[in-house]
This record gives sequence, C-alpha cells and structure tokens, in this order.
Amino acid sequence: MEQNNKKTTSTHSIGIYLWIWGLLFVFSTFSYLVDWYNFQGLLRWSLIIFFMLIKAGLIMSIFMHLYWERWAIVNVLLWPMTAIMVFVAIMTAESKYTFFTRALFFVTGV
Amino acid sequence: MDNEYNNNKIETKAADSSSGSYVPPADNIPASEIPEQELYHAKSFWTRWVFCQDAKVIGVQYALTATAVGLIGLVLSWGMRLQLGFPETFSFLGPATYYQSVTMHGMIMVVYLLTALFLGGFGNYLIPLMVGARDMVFPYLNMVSFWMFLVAVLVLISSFFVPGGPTGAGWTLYPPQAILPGTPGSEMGIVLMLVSLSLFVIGFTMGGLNYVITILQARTRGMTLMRMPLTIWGIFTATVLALLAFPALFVACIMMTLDNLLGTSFFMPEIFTMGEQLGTTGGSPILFQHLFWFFGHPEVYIVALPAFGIVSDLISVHARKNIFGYRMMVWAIVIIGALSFVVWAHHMYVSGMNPYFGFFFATTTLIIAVPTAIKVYNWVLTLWRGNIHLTIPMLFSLGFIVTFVNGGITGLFLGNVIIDIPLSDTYFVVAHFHMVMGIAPLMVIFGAIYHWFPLISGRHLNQTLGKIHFWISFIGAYAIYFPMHYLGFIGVPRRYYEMYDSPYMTTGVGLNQFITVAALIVGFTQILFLYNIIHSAFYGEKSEKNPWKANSLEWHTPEMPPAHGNFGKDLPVVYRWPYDFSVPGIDREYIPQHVAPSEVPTAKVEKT
Amino acid sequence: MFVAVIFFLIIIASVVFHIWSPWWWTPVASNWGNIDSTIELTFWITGSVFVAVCSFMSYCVWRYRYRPDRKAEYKPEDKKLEIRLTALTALGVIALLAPGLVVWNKYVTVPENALKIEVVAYQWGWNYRLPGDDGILGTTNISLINDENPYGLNPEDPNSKDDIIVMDADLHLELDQPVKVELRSYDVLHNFYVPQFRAKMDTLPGLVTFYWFTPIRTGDFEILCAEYCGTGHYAMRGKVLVDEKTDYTNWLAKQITHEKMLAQNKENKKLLTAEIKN
Amino acid sequence: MSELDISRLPKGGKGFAHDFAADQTTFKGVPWGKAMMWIFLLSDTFIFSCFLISLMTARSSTIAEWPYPSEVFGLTIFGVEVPLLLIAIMTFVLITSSGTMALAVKYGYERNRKMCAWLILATAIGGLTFVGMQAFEWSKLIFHDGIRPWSNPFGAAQFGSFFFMITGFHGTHVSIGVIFLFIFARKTFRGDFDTGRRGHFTSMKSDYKAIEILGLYWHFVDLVWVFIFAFFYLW
Ligand code: HEA
Ligand code: HEA
Ligand code: CUA
Ligand SMILES: [Cu+2]
Repeated sequence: MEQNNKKTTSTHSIGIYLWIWGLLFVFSTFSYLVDWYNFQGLLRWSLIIFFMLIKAGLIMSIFMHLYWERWAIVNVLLWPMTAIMVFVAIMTAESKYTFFTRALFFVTGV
Repeated sequence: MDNEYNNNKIETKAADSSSGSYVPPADNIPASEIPEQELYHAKSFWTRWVFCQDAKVIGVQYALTATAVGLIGLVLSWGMRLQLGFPETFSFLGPATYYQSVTMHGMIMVVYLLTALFLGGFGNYLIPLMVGARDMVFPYLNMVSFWMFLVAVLVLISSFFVPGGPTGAGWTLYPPQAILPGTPGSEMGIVLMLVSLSLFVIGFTMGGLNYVITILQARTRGMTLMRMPLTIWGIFTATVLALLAFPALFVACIMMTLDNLLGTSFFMPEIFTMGEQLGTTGGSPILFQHLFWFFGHPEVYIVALPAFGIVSDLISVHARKNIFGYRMMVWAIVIIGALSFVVWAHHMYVSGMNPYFGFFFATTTLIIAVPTAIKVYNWVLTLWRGNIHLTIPMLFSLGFIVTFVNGGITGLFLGNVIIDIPLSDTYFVVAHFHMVMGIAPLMVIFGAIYHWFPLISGRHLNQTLGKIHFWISFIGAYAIYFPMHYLGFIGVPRRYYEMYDSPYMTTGVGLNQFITVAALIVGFTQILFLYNIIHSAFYGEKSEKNPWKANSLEWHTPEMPPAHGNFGKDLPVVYRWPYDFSVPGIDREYIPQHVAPSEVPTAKVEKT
Repeated sequence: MFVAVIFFLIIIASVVFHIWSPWWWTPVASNWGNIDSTIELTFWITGSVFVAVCSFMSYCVWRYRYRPDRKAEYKPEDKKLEIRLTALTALGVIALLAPGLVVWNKYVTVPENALKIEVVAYQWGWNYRLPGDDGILGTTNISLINDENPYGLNPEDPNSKDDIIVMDADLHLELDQPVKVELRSYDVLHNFYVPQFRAKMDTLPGLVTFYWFTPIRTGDFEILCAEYCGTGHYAMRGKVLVDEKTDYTNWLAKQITHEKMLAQNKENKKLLTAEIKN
Repeated sequence: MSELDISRLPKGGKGFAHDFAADQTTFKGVPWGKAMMWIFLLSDTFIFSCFLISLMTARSSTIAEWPYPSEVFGLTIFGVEVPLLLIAIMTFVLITSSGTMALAVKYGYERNRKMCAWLILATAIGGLTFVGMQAFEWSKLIFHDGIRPWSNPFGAAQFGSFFFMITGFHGTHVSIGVIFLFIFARKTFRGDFDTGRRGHFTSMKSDYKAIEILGLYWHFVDLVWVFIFAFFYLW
C-alpha cells in the first residue's frame, strides 16, 4: 500500500484552505440570503442551484483535492453523474405529468 | 506479531536492471509501481476455511452458498410448473403458495444466484489470478462481504418460516400491492425480503469495491487494461454497474420498508381496499417502478456481462483462436454498460408513465442491440477458421450463443414500444428473459465450471456425465422456452395461477404440459451435475497443469490449485494479451501471457 | 459433425415450429391491426438474422472442427468487416424502430371523436363509468368513496350527475366508435387487457392512465388483468361486448345515472335504518 | 524498486489516455484505500441522489400543499421570526468542521502529529455539535410542531417522510464519521501513524494516508449537506 511517491503528495499552503473556507462561508451566507430576502420563482431556483454548485465545486476540488488529481480519476468520478442527470430529467417530466393528470381528474382538498 | 506476515519483498527483476545477457527492447517492462502486498496467513482451521481472507476461498464460499439457494429456486420452479401443467392435481399448491414460489424463484435466481455466483464467486476466484495480484486489495473487507451475503441469504430463507410465509409480490415488489393484505406474505415476508436485499447491497458494495480497485490498481507489471482477459472486463463492468445501480434498489427498499412499518406515503396514494380507506395520501407507485428499474435494467446486464466475458474466453481457448476483434469486444462491453443506465423505462411501457417517454426509451433500447450484435458476430467469427475442440465448455458456449441470440431477438420485440403493448406481461416476456437470462448465462456458468474445475480442485469433471448434462440441459431448456413465446402470442398473461377457463387459453393446455415435463427433466439433470461435482472433487481424473493449454495467468501459477498468494515468490510479468493462439512463425501452439518476446523471437504476433 | 448437425436441426425445428404452430394470436378486433404488421416485420428481420447467425455458427462448428493437422488462423481483427456488420445492424435497428414509433405515436394520440369512458379496477374485478349526455366524466377522489358513493365521484362537480354507472363486469361498446379508456384503480395496480384489442395499460391508484382503440368486430371479448395485483390476479376477469348501434343504445338505456344511484342508495339506507329501528 | 515519478507523467487529456493505457495502476499515485473511498463515495452519491430525486418527484407531483420549509424551520428569537436559523447555524458548523478536517489532512501529510490530532478532535467535536443540533431540530419538529413521518399539520404527508428519512440518513453518515474521527484522534495522539501500529480488526499497518481517506468521507458528508440544504430547505 505504501507508495513510493512522497514527493508528489506535496502539501498545499495553509492559505488556500483558509481562503476556500472563507468562500464557503460567504456562499453559504448568500444561499441563506436567498431565503431571507424571499426571492421567488425562477430567480430563486437558479440562485439556489448556482450557489449549491459553487459550494460543491469548491469542496470537491480543493478540500477533496480533486483539482490536483489526475484526469483519470476525475473523469471516472464525474462521468457517472450523466446517468443521474438523465434520471433527474426523466423524473422531472414524470412528476409534471403525474401532477397534470392528478389535477385534471381528481378533486383536490378532500 | 510480525512473523505472521511474510513481507516477501521481492527483488524486482525489472528489465532495466538486466544482469549481463542481452534483452531485446521489447521486453522492457516498467518497474513495479506498487509494493508487495502483505498477506494475512491463516493459522487455524477457523481462519483458514471459515473466516478466510483468501479471495479464492471466499469465491468458493460465495459459489457454494449461491448454488445452495439456487437449488431452492429450482425446486420452487418445479412447484410452479406442476401447477401450470397439471392444475388441480396438487392440493398443496394454492394461489398464495404459487405466488410466493414465483416471487422467491425470481428473486433468488436473479440476485442471490446469478449476481452472487458471477461476481462473488467467479469474481473473487478469478480477478486476482487473472490480473496477477496476490489477493484482493482489502482481504478483510472481502471476507466481511461474504458474511454479509450469507446473513442476507439466511434472512431470505427465514422468511419461509415466519407467519404468513415469504412475500408473494412478484420479484419486482411493486407497491402498493406488495405491502397490502391482498398479497400473500404481506405480514413479515415482505419486510424480511426488503431487509435481506438491503443487506445484500451492503455486502455486495464491500466486495464490489474490492473487485474494482483490484482490477484498477493492483494489476501485475505489463498487464495493461487492454491485455486483460475479457472475463475480467465483463466482471469489472458488471461490478461498476452494480455499484451504481444497487443504490436505487437500496433507496427503494428503505422507502418501502418505511411505508410498510411506519405508514409513510412514499409510494402510497389514497387507497380504498377491503372496504376501508387506508389513510395514505399522495404517494406515487410509479416512483417505485422508476427506482426499481433504474436498478433492474442494469441488473440484468450485471448478470449478462460476466457471461459475455467468460464465454469469449471459453470460445477462444477451445477454438484455439484469438478472440476476434478484442478491442471492439471491450468497447462493446463498456458501451452496453453505459447505455444500460438510460433504457430502464422499457420495463414500464404499460405502467402508465408519461406516454412520450416511449419514444426515448424505445430508441435507446434498440441502440443497445448494436454493441450486443457486435459481440455476437465476434463470437461466431472467432469460430470461423478456428480449430474447434468440441469440449464440454465449448458445447456450453455454443448453447449460449444460440439461446442468447434467440432471447436477444425477442428483446428487440419488447424494446420496440408498440410491440411491447400486446406482449408485455405475457408469457412472451417470461420466455424472453428465461432464454436470455435463465438459460444463456447458466450455460456459461456450467461451461465455466467445467473449464475451471481442474484449476480449483486439481481434477477433471467426468466427461460422459458432462455431455449428458449438456445435451439434456440445452435441448431441454430450449424446448421449455422456445414454445413459451407462443403462449404469449395467444395472450396468456404471466403470473397466472391458473388459466384454463378462457377460451383461447385452453389451447395452451398441451403445450403447458409439455413444458412442465421438459422442465422437470432438465431440473433433475442438474442432480447429475451436482453428483459429478461432488464425486469428481474427490475421485475425478487428476488433471495436469493447464489442461486446456490456455494463456491467461490463472493457469500458470507455481502450484495447481494455486496457493495463498497465488504466484509464489515472484509475481509474473505480462508481455501480451491472453489470446496468442496458433501464432504464425513459431512452432508453439500458444504463447502464455508471461512469455517474453525474447523467448519467442520469431512469432509474428499482433502488438497489444 | 454430430454436434453441428444437431445445432442446425434445432434452428430448422424452430423455424418449422414457428410456421406450423397452432398457437398464434387471436384475430384482431380493433384498429390496432398495424401492431400485428409491425410484429410481422420484426419477425422477418430478426428471424432471418437468427437463422443466419446460428446457421453460420453450425457451419463453422462442422467445417472447422478439430483436426490435429490444422492450425487456426491468427487474425486479431478486421476493421472493415466489423464496420460493415455494425452498419448493417444499425440499418436493421432503424427498420424495426421507425415503423414502431410511427404506430406508437398513433397509440398516444387520442382522436377527437373518441368516447371517453372510465374503467375502474379493484381487487379483483372491473367496473365502468360512461360520461352521460354531456360527454364529460366528472372528477373523482378515492377519499370520497363510501357506501352511497362507491365510485368516489365528486358530488359538487356538475359533470358527474349524468355519469352512467355500470357496476358490472360486463362492458358494452359500440361498433366502430373510437373509445378512450381512462383507467383508475381503488387499491393496487391492475391492467386492462383484451388480447383481441392488442392494447393494454396499467391502472394505478393515485393516477389516471389511458389508451384508445376502435372496436371493429362485434362479439364477446374477455378482459384479463395483466398486472399482478395479489392472490386473485388470475381470476380478475371481465367482458367487453361489442354491439351494433341499436343493441348498444338498448343496453345504454337500461343503465342508471350517478344522480339516480345516489338517490337510490340514500333511499335504501333509510329503509335499512328504519328496518333496524323496527 | 524505482520510483514512479508522477510529476513526469503527461497531464490533462493526454494523461488520461496515458493512465488508461498504462499497466499496473490506472489511478497513478492513488493508494488503494483512497481509490476505494472515492469509488464508495461515488456509489453513495447515487444513494443520496436517489433520495433527493424521489423527494423532488414527490414534491412536484403531489396536489396537496407542500409546506414552506422557511417557516416550518424558522425559530422565534426575542420575538422575531427568523427563517431557517437553526439550519443556517448547522450549515456553518459543518463547514467549519470541514475546514478543520482539511487542515488536519494537510498536517497529517506533514507528519505534524500534534496539530493533526487536535484538528481531528476539533472536527469530531464539530460533527458532534451538528448531530446534537439535529437532535434538537428533530425533537422540536416532533414534539412542538407535531410533524410525523406519516403526516404533518402543514400539508403534504411526504414532507415529514422525506425530512426524517433524508436528514436521518445524512445524520447517520455524520454519526459514523464522528465515531471514526474520535478513533482517529486517539490513534493520532498515540502516534499509531508514526509507528505503523496494526489495526485491531484488519491487522493492517496504520498510515497517515488513512487520515486523508477519512477526510474524503468527512468532506463528502459536508457536500451532501450542501445539496440537502438546497433541495430540502431552500427550494
Ligand atoms: C440477462 C438478462 C437480460 C438481457 C441480456 C436482456 C436483453 C434485452 N432485453 Fe430483456 N429482460 C430481462 C432480462 C434480460 N434482457 C428480464 C429479467 C426481463 C423481465 C423482468 C420482469 O418484468 O420480471 C426483461 C424484460 C424486457 C423488457 C420488458 C418487457 C415487459 O415487461 O413488457 C424489454 C423491453 O424492452 C426487454 C428488452 C431487452 C432488449 C432489447 C435486450 C437487448 O439487450 C438484447 C440484445 C441482443 C440481441 C439483439 C441479439 C444479438 C444480435 C444480433 C444477432 C444481431 C441482429 C440484430 C438486429 C437485426 C438488430 N427486456
Ligand atoms: C436466472 C434466472 C432464472 C432461472 C434459471 C429460472 C429457471 C426456471 N424458471 Fe423462472 N423466473 C425467473 C428467473 C429464472 N427462472 C424470473 C426473474 C421470473 C419472474 C418472477 C416474477 O414474475 O416475479 C421467473 C418466472 C418463471 C415463471 C413464470 C411464472 C408466472 O409468471 O406465473 C415460470 C413458469 O414456468 C418459470 C419457470 C422456470 C423453470 C421451469 C426454470 C428452470 O427449471 C429451467 C431449467 C433449469 C435449469 C436450466 C438449471 C437451473 C440450475 C440452477 C438453478 C442452479 C444450479 C447451479 C449450479 C449447480 C452451479 N419461471
Ligand atoms: Cu388485477 Cu391483476
Ligand atoms: Cu431491461
């Protein structure tokens, strides 16, 4: 298990961790503010997703060191997400359809 | 404490440190990147045979457990066939018992037999040997994986003995019926089934991580991915599929357990049953179906891909010819694996999902036929201009090709959404999946057992019994399922306990009796096979080393059967793919993977 | 030799069985005859591939069976051949898929003039509802179901008053009148399947699903439940009777509307309570 | 044994092709345990994705009112309604612990035993705080607001079901992480990673790389929370 590559697992300066740490705080605050200012509709959803993805990206790339990993592992980890994206797309359409038929055929509020 | 580990740090004889004699540049193999693996050497009976950390023993444990449950599944199928062929003859077979048999039969066969046997059994045994590793990367975790599997099996079996019996919800476990009282086993049976599946997933994940990392990170020097035997490619891709697909099953199991035990409404809409309101609101049964088939379709390829891989190796070795189009074969496996995540809803064409999904899923489903077709072509083209030994593994491989093409083609019927409308949920589907999953991969399993039995036990299986076993199993199974398609055309729905009061179904009476008789004959033939295994393990003809003259590493261990650590003092170094049979320009008939180019300088081999 | 012959015979036998099989689909009784044609096309394409591939395999087994003096060919790949085969297969797939999708498009596009009827499934039987004069089915909810209102119809919905209630396993349809069946279930999944109509779709609780067809032949057709729904699944049968126009109108006249049924049920209940009191 | 000098290998897309064509290891310079943790996290991602997809499906297909999380999870502080206050604090606590973990990994690689151990301990305490706050949140919802897995007074029944299931599953992940963090803190203080002491069950040698692996897990838990926060609480 021990790899003979001590040189390559060079550590990173503490500054970058503190920076990212700070940024995560800032972006979390922003996403919280989305709720605080009670944005609605498309604006709300896109802001939520935007901040979510930025935070996720920072955590994965810096804290989890993915930024410094070789493409082999990065690609292996990210491509399977396409399956999830397909699943998300299909289920979005599916739930819309379900809602549509329910609203059409069923009495609400009983 | 240290001396129970042999830190047999080998002095690597990398080509660059060649001592004196001339080594042609082709022999250049990079130095080892990974240090020698520490092995835990067993000291007592318990740690050697029971809580063993040797992947080979774990593989055998997996295989035996899977076979044992598989036999239960087989016996259950007899019960079903007796009822279908000769209804009202066997009083112990009521509708509830029938449905419980169908469910347990389906689930056992798919998950606990085939998945466990291919990945847990063959995977554990073959992966380290074939990629030139001493063991799985985390032997301890690997051991725990088997014990989780065993617990899952025991939980499953225990459901036969609880009040209400095992669940009779069909192996697809669709809610709401799976947890409502109109279905047999809705008391304890369904909960035990869900728990057992969850445990299976957890146990499998432990094993699966081992298989994947062993293949990716622990190959021997020279073993590039494109030099791995297709067996490993099949098992590898299947394992990746499993790691990504089982989560959906796991989630569905958790949600259904909560629906059942806590009364949540994940999958339960407003329901009025047995004269009363249930009190659940707003859930969606279709959501379960999506989750189930997001797992379920990859699952059928999880049991098919290892079979594809193994059969490629069997055909190549026994036809003494390189596998045709190796690269295409590898890409086909990978593409099939990737595509299998975007076709799942072809099981839901008639489920009432958004009707426009039909277009998307029919297209993706039929696209999958293209890489699969390439594999089929390459198998038969491997036979072309080969020198075919009609050994038992070869016979089973031929049987596989016929049944798989047949079953695959009926898959094309079902995949084309409009054709699925009349055929869905009829015996046509039953025939399709038995052909392609019940028979084809089982043929490969049998062939593989005849092929690798000498490696595992040092003895051959009896050939005469083997031939009888093959012919009865193959022709018999074909006779069971080929005519069954036509029941589907008549319109006989599946999961019908009894079907003879409908005018057009009566025409199927004779056919059903014939199928039942054939199924019983085939079933009993397996006893012959079991006898063959047990008898030959002790008294079989002793096998010489590498009896089939194969090239892959597992046959070239210092001892046969291979010892703990697999390869003695030095790990082999690999210089070529495992398919160098009948190479021109040289008098050897085959060149094992670890033979250096300098040893066979005149061979005109393709560069791999 | 022996092995190759047997494999070949199996293929011959499969074809022969297919041609002579007495087991075949029932004559079609709806407008979905083009489903049958699509199946036939698929049979031709895939059948010939099956025969070709397996015969070729048997031939190889016979022609290249083991002989000690022969050496197999060494040929790792043949790009051209593989590309050609891939293209050919892709062509086959397109030939199968294109007509299939065209028919599917028809299947999911309900014609304007279709009569909307409701099929209600329960463990283990069938009921129906017809729209009445307004041609519209009233909305429902399962939580509204009780003894008096067995369908869970919305009493506030004006469309529901004249809905015709058929609490019987037999459904009558008019010849050549396109129908859109709207499928609903009280309890679990079922599937409304009449083999002669070729069409089917699951019924789900908490959702309304649909399909459409036009009956083109009079007669009695059995309804089979084609989605597993519990112990009684195999016994969940019903009947569709396709009538000429006059027979159909006669039958329709005998059915009862929802409004009347509600009144009747109330009356019955009063009588019942009165009886109990006495 | 010659060394594999990763810095000399091609990078980017070329490196990708090189690594997949290379022998022995596909993930160059990635220890077995770390590769395994990554693949496990990938599998676990699928689990959480399925949970969240189910949540969103239920949410947009139900015709009942979906409760407004902002109000349900609001707290009244000094008479002021503050939306999502507790959740926001929990988020910050988890991010903090993620930061300390990242630093612990850094000091682990620098073989700075003391720093590393204290930071792991800090992470563990952060995790514990998170679990504690989650317990508080659960009890408030159950006992004060009357939310149950099968129903709730605010609207769609699935609200409570998904809430308890998803946060419960995430909380389980956190709790497991906290247990391991404490174990690792002890091991680090004891110097196991310097002496290479063998593990109790697996009998494998301890190595500072294990801390990075634990770190991956911990960051993943944080990562999942980012998604839960977005889809459950904010959406
Ligand atoms: C090992 C398992 C396995 C495999 C490999 C397959 C392979 C395929 N399956 Fe099957 N299937 C199952 C196991 C499997 N299936 C099971 C268990 C079920 C039922 C589950 C249940 O409901 O209980 C099922 C059900 C099922 C359905 C749902 C039916 C229904 O419930 O209504 C469908 C529909 O699309 C389908 C399609 C296909 C297709 C298109 C393939 C394709 O991958 C096949 C590809 C192969 C070929 C095409 C043959 C080789 C090709 C050639 C020789 C070239 C010629 C080709 C052309 C001319 C195009 N299958
Ligand atoms: C791998 C999967 C597999 C296998 C091998 C089988 C084998 C058999 N099955 Fe299968 N069956 C399923 C998977 C399988 N089945 C599934 C998924 C369903 C759907 C369940 C559902 O609807 O919910 C089903 C349903 C099903 C039905 C439909 C029931 C219904 O809808 O009402 C019938 C009916 O005839 C049937 C019959 C048989 C018979 C006669 C055999 C066999 O007897 C065929 C002959 C036997 C063999 C070819 C050898 C078998 C060998 C072993 C089992 C293991 C021994 C192993 C070693 C020694 C290593 N099965
Ligand atoms: Cu109703 Cu099956
Ligand atoms: Cu499928």
